[in-house]
Amino acid sequence: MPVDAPAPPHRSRDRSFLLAMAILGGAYVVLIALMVVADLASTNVASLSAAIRSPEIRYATALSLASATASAALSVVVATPIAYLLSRGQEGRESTRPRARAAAYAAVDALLDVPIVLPPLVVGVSLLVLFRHAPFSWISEHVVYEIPAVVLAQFVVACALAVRTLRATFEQIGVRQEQVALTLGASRATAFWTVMLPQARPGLVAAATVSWARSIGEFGPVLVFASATRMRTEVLPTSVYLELQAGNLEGALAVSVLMIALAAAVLVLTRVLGQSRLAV
Amino acid sequence: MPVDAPAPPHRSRDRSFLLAMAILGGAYVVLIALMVVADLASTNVASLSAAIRSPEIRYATALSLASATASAALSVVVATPIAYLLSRGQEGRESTRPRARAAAYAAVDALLDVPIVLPPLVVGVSLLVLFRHAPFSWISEHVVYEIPAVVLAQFVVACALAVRTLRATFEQIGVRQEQVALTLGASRATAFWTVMLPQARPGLVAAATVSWARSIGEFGPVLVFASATRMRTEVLPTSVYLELQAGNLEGALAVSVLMIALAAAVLVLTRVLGQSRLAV
Amino acid sequence: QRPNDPAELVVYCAAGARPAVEAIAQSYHGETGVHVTLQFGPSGGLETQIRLSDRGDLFLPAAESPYLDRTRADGTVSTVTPLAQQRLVIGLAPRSAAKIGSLAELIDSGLAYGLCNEQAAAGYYARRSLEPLGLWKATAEASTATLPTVTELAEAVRYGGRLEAAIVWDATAIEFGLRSIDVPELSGAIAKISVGVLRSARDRVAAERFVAYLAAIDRGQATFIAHHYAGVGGLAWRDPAE
Amino acid sequence: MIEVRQLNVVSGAFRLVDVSLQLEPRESVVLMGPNGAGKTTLLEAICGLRRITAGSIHLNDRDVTLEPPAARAIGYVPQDVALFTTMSVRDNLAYGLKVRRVAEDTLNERVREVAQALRIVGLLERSPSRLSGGEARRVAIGRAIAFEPEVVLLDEPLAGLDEATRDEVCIALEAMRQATGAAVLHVTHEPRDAERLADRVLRLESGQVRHDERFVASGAAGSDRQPRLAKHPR
Amino acid sequence: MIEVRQLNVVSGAFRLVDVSLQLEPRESVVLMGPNGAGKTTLLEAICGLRRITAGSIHLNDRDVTLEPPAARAIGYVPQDVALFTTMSVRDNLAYGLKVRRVAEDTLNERVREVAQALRIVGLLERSPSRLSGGEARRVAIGRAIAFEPEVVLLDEPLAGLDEATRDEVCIALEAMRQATGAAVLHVTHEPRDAERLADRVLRLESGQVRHDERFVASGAAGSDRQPRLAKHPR
Ligand SMILES: Nc1ncnc2c1ncn2[C@@H]1O[C@H](COP(=O)(O)OP(=O)(O)OP(=O)(O)O)[C@@H](O)[C@H]1O
Ligand SMILES: Nc1ncnc2c1ncn2[C@@H]1O[C@H](COP(=O)(O)OP(=O)(O)OP(=O)(O)O)[C@@H](O)[C@H]1O
Ligand SMILES: [Mg+2]
Ligand SMILES: [Mg+2]
Repeated sequence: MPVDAPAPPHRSRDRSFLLAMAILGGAYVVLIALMVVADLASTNVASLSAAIRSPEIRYATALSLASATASAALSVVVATPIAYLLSRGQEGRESTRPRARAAAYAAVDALLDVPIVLPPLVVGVSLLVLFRHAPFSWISEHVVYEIPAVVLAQFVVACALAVRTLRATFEQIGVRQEQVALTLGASRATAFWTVMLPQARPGLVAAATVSWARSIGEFGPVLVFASATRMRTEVLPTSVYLELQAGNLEGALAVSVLMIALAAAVLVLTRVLGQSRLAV
Repeated sequence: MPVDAPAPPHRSRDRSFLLAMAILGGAYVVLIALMVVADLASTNVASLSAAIRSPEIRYATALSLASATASAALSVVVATPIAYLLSRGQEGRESTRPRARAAAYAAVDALLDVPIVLPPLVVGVSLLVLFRHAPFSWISEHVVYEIPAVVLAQFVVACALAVRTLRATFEQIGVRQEQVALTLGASRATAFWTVMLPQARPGLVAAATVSWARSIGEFGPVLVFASATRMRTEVLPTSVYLELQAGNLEGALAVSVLMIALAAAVLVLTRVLGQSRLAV
Repeated sequence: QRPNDPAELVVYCAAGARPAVEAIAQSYHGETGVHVTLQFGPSGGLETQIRLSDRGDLFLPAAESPYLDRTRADGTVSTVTPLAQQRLVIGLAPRSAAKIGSLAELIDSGLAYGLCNEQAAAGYYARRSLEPLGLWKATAEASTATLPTVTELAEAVRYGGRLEAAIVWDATAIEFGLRSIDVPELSGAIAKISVGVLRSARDRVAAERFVAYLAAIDRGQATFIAHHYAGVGGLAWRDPAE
Repeated sequence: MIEVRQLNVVSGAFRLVDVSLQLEPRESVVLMGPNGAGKTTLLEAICGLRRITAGSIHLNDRDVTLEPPAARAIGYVPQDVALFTTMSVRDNLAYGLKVRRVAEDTLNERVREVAQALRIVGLLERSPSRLSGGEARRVAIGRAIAFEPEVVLLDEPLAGLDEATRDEVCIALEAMRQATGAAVLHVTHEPRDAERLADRVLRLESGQVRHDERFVASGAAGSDRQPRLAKHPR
Repeated sequence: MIEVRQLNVVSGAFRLVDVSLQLEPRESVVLMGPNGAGKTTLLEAICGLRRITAGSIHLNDRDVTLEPPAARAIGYVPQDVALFTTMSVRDNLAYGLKVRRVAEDTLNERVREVAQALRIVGLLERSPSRLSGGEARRVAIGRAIAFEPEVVLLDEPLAGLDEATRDEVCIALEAMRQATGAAVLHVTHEPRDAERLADRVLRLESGQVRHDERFVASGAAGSDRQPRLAKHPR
């Protein structure tokens, strides 16, 4: 019963599979590209240069970049232990109280989706409400409507996204190399830093990217929790909103295009730097 | 030179490492929990039951669930080929034109962050602009301000998040098993379905979760592109927005709490079902 | 759209005006059988939607200026009919014991207060009325925060904890349970709420009919007044279709 | 039948240069050579898993140089085992049959046969992740031969097997070859295995393949394979 | 010195029941047994990678049953090699020294020594991902012995090595044992290796460890290790 399929169908089937994938995926890429083109077409050079020359926009740009970077860094730092503990904790199924443990995990898991599920304004309102109460109220004066509020508002949502990404990554990585590192005398911390994290590199990059991108685009929570005070807590999405309120579509799209360009520059640059370090 | 570290430090170092991780991660989890508590404390049973009894809210709930599910399904279906092609394409580094290829990948990569970076309202505006032009304008009447717009607005952002998550997953998975499947006579499509996707399970779950959660929480693009028309395109985040605008904070938070409860129920249920299937 | 059915009207309505307008739309449906579809959002966002979608019949933003001024200037909106009016006041947090009689007192008191961004109607009117008095700069500089919409501002004063006062519409202040204080500096800051008929309106007669209903002293305007707005006077409801 | 002509493969700093070899149907050839000689690289190239820079590969008189791996219908046991981690052992064994849409009955029977021959019946419902090294290796062998390929490439198939199992697996492989008339190319480091399994032994050294004189004699003398070879004169 | 007393390990349906064994310092013992007998399970339990349900493990007269793996300072060569994929071969070799904060000079010298003994000097700057099977195995051995542990567990360390390399690795392992006085427990299926490396051979079968009479004799006679053993009468 030697089964020998004829040759040509294989290659053409493979091609049509890849083609189908490329079409399905390409459709989305094209859609996004068209959206960008549509934005570009609906603004003009005058609005763009006006945006770039405006000191308010410059301030917002600087604040956006700085706060998104802070928020992304914080997100990755906080999301990593959460994701690691969640992914490794579940493997120890031979636990003494598996039911209780599973329930605790499910609860934490559901909680971690809350910032993604909550409508943006509500995230901001929740933060406001939270900062009316001790111990948060003690520092409320230095946070609410100030720059820390910008970072915090971005962080709350970005971190949840980072957790999701990193958790999938850690679950994908086997424990084997970590185990061997332990036998070689590494403490769990050392094994984590030297063996686990390097393996998780693609996931860390993705988590950093997604939380940075989300932070720079974040609007609702920032609006409510940090306000839109010009030259103080105004970030680029706020500028866009204000331009829209002012009926200035060209201006709003100009700022949006600026954001896209900035983000693309930063993300491509980071990737290139990261890649070249990797390519050694 | 036999190096023999004394025993006790090891165990306590491991403990303090895990403790440090738990504290760092736990802080965020507690922050989210407190936000939920703050929301709960600021609403009341009357508002909650009013929300549940309101036909508008019921309609919005149904539409939210349906549209988020559609958008998440669509996101995973579209994000999978994109993420797969991006992750596998980059491995073929022995390409004939590596420079051009790398540039193309970087461009697509940057493009895929655009929906995350763009402020929410601008995503909606971009879609509106897009649907003024052919070929989209041909179907504009059945999309803009209608239910398909809700799904599309959610999908555009959710899919970008799904791509990020899945890409990290696929990059983590080696090609080895796929290769063996090919030698056994599987076409690339079969190898993908039978060997690759099952390995990517944690990533697929994460991508579905994150895109569902994002979709159900999505507000800005839906507001602009699908409008906020009661009993037609109103989804739960829109309800929250309208309640907030009417000065009804209790009502807004009641709807938010409803959303959290719904999302948690759906996500935990899916997870439990998924887990039990896995446990076989 | 179906020609013979009772026509459906699409109205872009500022989210802040929803309670009043929704009630009016409902009673209009009850009296005439015409279904009014309300699309809510921030006024500037609605303006963009109108420009980009070329659809809909009426535009009812948070204030006539600057939204209807702009859209009328470029022909997006033709006739504009005033429906109600509101004025800027100082809204104080309900728990606040502060005694404020004027804007100057507010600035001097050191209370944390908020303003609206001038791109929104409330900010626009505040600046327009304070600038001639030479008070705008001082008011803006002493403020703690600026929010892009008046409702978020009012919400922040009521619940937020850090803001104790804000310059908001009187109707908003009442709606959000703030203590509304009239101050002499803002006495001129009165904004009309008006509705404009859009160029894209397919059935102008139907659109004008609802405008008449909205403006009728015993119909739409009465509801606005019930929602704490001030009236603008006018005629009682007489259905032009009859 | 396997024929490799002037094959060139580049893998980083390593290259195979102008490697040629030929196997008749039913022939069992052992490929030996030091670590890093390129044995695995060569096998992967024959499977279609490596881009080749020059040369050609013919299977059963068909030029498959440009064919995708699936079209080559080779039973390949990778050195690193590489079981499908998300399937049961049974599904691993059945994989080659399933993708060929073999009928359910035939498939089940064939899986049972193979599992019995390789003594892994007890593992059928297990997940591969917790198998012992030797168990995993046997599953990999079973997966490669279950669909009765006409060309079989085995990369150190006996490594990690205990003595008794090694005997049984040798018998199973021999039986498979008898039944299907497959050409089999083994890689091994074990002279004993070479002696036992091989009609001929090839050595891969510094990128060149040559007959191993030691084994050609003993292999030819020590087996009853020569007659069968004659029946299939290429 | 390794002493395992009444060890019980559960791994799914498989269990090791009351396994005991004892190695003197400098003793080299080979552990044999059929596939799936539990050899790897036993080694992992000694390393601290398996939760044990009963029994105790003593290394150099210290009870390490509850110690984490790092505190046991065992040189372990896993059967599945499991090199650190994100480090160069050099960093793999140096890992055990680095975590012990060994001075840069000593570390470099030690890595060079080990690499020379195992003939992998040429691979030092490579990434492990593209190594051949035999090369990877040697790196795993080097990684386990570079930090000169007093207890060494080798799970089929010679599998996949060519004949010449096998000799050299045996010599290197022997030299290491001479230099450090480590107790070495090898797992292998190869009687030849057992004969060559072992002072004693243990057999793990149906969960029980027993001396293998065949090898006890030959091992004792065929090596000059008995005197050395006598010097360390436990
Ligand atoms: N990217 C690379 N850069 C440098 N050398 C490489 C690269 N990829 C593979 N090699 C080398 O190619 C050689 C051939 O590898 P291969 O796996 O084919 O050897 P092998 O004959 O199967 O050895 P073994 O008996 O150990 O399995 C090895 O020395 C390996 O290190
Ligand atoms: N979760 C499990 N369920 C059932 N059996 C298991 C499980 N985990 C391990 N086993 C079995 O335990 C046995 C011991 O495995 P181990 O790897 O220790 O064997 P080994 O002696 O090292 O064999 P080899 O010589 O093949 O390496 C194997 O038969 C394995 O299939
Ligand atoms: Mg090899
Ligand atoms: Mg084993």
